[in-house]
Amino acid sequence: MKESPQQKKLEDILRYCPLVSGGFMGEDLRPVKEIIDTDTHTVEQLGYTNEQIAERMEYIRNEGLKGLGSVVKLNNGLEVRIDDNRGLLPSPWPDDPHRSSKTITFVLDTDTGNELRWSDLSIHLIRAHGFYQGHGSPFRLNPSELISVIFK
Amino acid sequence: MSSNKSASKKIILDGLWGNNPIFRQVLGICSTLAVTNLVINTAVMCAALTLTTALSCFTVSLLRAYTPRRIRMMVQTLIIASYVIMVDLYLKAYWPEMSANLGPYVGLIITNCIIMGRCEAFAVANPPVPSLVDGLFNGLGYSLILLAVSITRELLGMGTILGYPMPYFSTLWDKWIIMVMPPGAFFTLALIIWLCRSIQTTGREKTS
Amino acid sequence: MTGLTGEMTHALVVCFSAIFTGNMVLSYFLGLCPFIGVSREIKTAFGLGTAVVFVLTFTSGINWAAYHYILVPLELDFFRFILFIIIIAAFVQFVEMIIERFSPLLYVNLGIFLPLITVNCAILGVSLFMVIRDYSLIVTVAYGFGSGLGWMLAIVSMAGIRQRLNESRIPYGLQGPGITLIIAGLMALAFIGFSGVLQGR
Amino acid sequence: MIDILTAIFIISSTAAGLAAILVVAERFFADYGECLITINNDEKRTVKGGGSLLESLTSEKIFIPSACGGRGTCGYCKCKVLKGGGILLPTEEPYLSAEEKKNNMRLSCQIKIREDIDIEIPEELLAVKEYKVICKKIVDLTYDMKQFIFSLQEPAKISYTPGQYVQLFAPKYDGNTEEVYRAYSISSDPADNTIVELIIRLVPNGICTTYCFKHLKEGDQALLNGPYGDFRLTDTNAKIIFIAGGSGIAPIKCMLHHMQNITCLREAVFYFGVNSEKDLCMVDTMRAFEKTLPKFKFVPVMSRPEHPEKWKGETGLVTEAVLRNEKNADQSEAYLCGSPGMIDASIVVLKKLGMKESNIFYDKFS
Repeated sequence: MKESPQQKKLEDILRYCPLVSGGFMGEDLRPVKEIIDTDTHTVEQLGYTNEQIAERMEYIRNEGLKGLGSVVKLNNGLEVRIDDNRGLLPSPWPDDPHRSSKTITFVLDTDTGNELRWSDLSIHLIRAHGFYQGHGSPFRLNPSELISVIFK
Repeated sequence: MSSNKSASKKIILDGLWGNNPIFRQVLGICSTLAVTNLVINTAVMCAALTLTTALSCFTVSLLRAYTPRRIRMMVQTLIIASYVIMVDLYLKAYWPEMSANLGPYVGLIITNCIIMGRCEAFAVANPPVPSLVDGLFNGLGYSLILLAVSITRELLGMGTILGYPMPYFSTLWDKWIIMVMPPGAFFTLALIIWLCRSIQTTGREKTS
Repeated sequence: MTGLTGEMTHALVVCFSAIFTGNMVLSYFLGLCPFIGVSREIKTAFGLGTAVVFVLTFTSGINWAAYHYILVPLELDFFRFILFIIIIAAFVQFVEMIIERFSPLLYVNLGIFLPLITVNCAILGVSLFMVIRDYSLIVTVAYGFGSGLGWMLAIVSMAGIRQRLNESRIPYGLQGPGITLIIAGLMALAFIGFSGVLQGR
Repeated sequence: MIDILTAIFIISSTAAGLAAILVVAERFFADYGECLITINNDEKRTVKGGGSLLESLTSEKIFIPSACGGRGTCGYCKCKVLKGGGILLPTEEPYLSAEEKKNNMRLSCQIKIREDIDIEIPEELLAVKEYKVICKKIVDLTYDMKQFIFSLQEPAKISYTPGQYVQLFAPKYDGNTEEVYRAYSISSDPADNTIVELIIRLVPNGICTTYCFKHLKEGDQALLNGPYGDFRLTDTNAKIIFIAGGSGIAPIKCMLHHMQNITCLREAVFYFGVNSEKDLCMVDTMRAFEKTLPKFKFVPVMSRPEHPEKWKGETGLVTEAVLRNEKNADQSEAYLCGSPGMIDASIVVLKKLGMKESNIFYDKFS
């Protein structure tokens, strides 16, 4: 697809980004806009919006933060652990100055045994751009799986 | 041998379906869509394009070690242009009225994005034979879609295929003039892209 | 004098028809790849459109001169493809250098689109049409300017329509190129409405 | 035959002519000549024009922090440009607040050097040097924390104040296509200025930590630059409360070495928060400090001990332990080092104990 220079710059940053090892795209060859459209489409089909998902992820992260690194049990059978690190991660989007702290949230759904992990940057990318990252990226969140875990 | 057999199998499948130039990469639609109102024009155009893509990719990957990085694009354009001129001269010599029909569009194969795209994405970094296979099957993948477009347009618009009147379409069917005019090409291509992408994602949904 | 005014009116007619009746992208399908790929926001579409108008106007003039003063006297007519492509590529590279050197703001708004234009079919298409229709210099430049303006008009209005479509729900298979082609089809239908107005040949 | 030759000659000569025009134009346009960069109007450096300000400064061994490799998306490489920076570009717009735009801060990776330029950068950045080092020793502290001791090669000595950090260079390796710098606090004894010791905790999918844990071996060459940061001990003799978690122990160990060297008699207590026994480390070094520094107390706090019966020390969160043991803290100072979450929680507790905000120092690597 012929893309505008700004789109090409975004694509280049997300694929070879020095912020997270392996970049944000894994080995997904589809253009960014298409990945976003597909994921937003699945989210809409399940009756949620990116904003609701981001808010719920933030709520779970804040609950886990109270444990300062140890496991926190939520009422609906979710176990949350926060792995906090120093330093800030800037957002890869070219005109987006937002910075998120290097906090990684590990969520274990005790009933189904599903284990998910996301960083603060993942929450921001979902809220601001609807980007759940490409297949194969270490922090890829499958919308349907994510919704089944966080909205238990 | 088996590894490069599966490798070339992947290239073939990518060219035809996985990474199809029309509905996946969305490249190179310009010069051929204009002539899709007649199947014969499209067939000649697609044959010319497939030939040019295959040979250009082959030559570019032959010279890939010697072309300096700075003028890489210029060298590729010159290689493609020389093949297109050969095709143009061949058509002028052996099939003058087709060359007149196609008008400037044969020359426009030079700037067709799919050829430059394949040279830039594949031929520059791969040995000659796989590049030839890649160029050939990308051209074929491209031609299949555009032949489908032209068959639909000619059948609905004029009731004929390759000029021969079709049984039902040339008699009872009142011709859709829109199919002969440019908007018809846009609508037909859009519908075919929609069809192919839906088939592809439902397929991919099951596997992923 | 009348020869000149005749020329001018012919140039105006050709320019006007290149914008509406014989639009580069909507009736000749030229420059379709960037038209589908780069028409998501009005700002980028406008930047690319202006760059295309600028490049088209100058390259059609230069190509006309090169064709009539180099190729025709030496009967090297079939070399016109290579010559036009080299001239377009060199011209775009040269202009990009000038803009980058002298005006950083213009470079950020216009200059970054120039590499995208070197491989654009519309630019070569206009030069080839100019040869087939055998226009004089003034008419060629008017034709170049008109088709550039027509291309820009098409991509900016497409960007406007697509920006409004951001919130609407489009079936998955049709997102991206599919819906753009349908809108282009509808725009082509609209532009056919102009066909009775002017038939600049 | 003749016209084939003339044809080829004509086409190649026009192509060559155009190519020549382009090359000459490139030489003429892209050549901005020598430009003078004046830094904090005393340092003067002449560089070849045309490159970005960030690249030119790095080539002059002046290191401005940057995380996105000069692509203009991290906004770390801000600096004040007094003269010669050209107009503010749209790509810099989102990263500068209105106030920063007023006293003309700019993104140094987006500015192209076209003429002489005056800039102003924090003084400490001028003291930053690049050090070629050899990784002398790697010690496993816990299952996910290692101690790396680097001996300096060129230049051979480093001078830093305890609490500062350096940036370690992670080169390309399989699975990582970009060269990056990552910040780690120095934990070695400042008296011995020929070595630099870092304590690094493995971050899942972190570029630099994966490099250190999987690819860096003893005897390998590495690259450091620094020192950075203004996290340091004040020279009052108020009581000190150290609070750290995980790899946050590094700058505090460095400060304790420093206090030991100048036999400082300030009262100090160090609350070290860990999850369980397997995260506890450096207990013997800290006990040694308790012997040499009479008024120093080391208090490890374990939130989820695996064998509660064996563990005698404090339990629960490190912030709860501080609340239990410290009474009024309005006369003392606090030094916090560790995860942003822990630092914020500690600040709340210290304020409850009456400590003034100005006496709380922390290094969140912002």
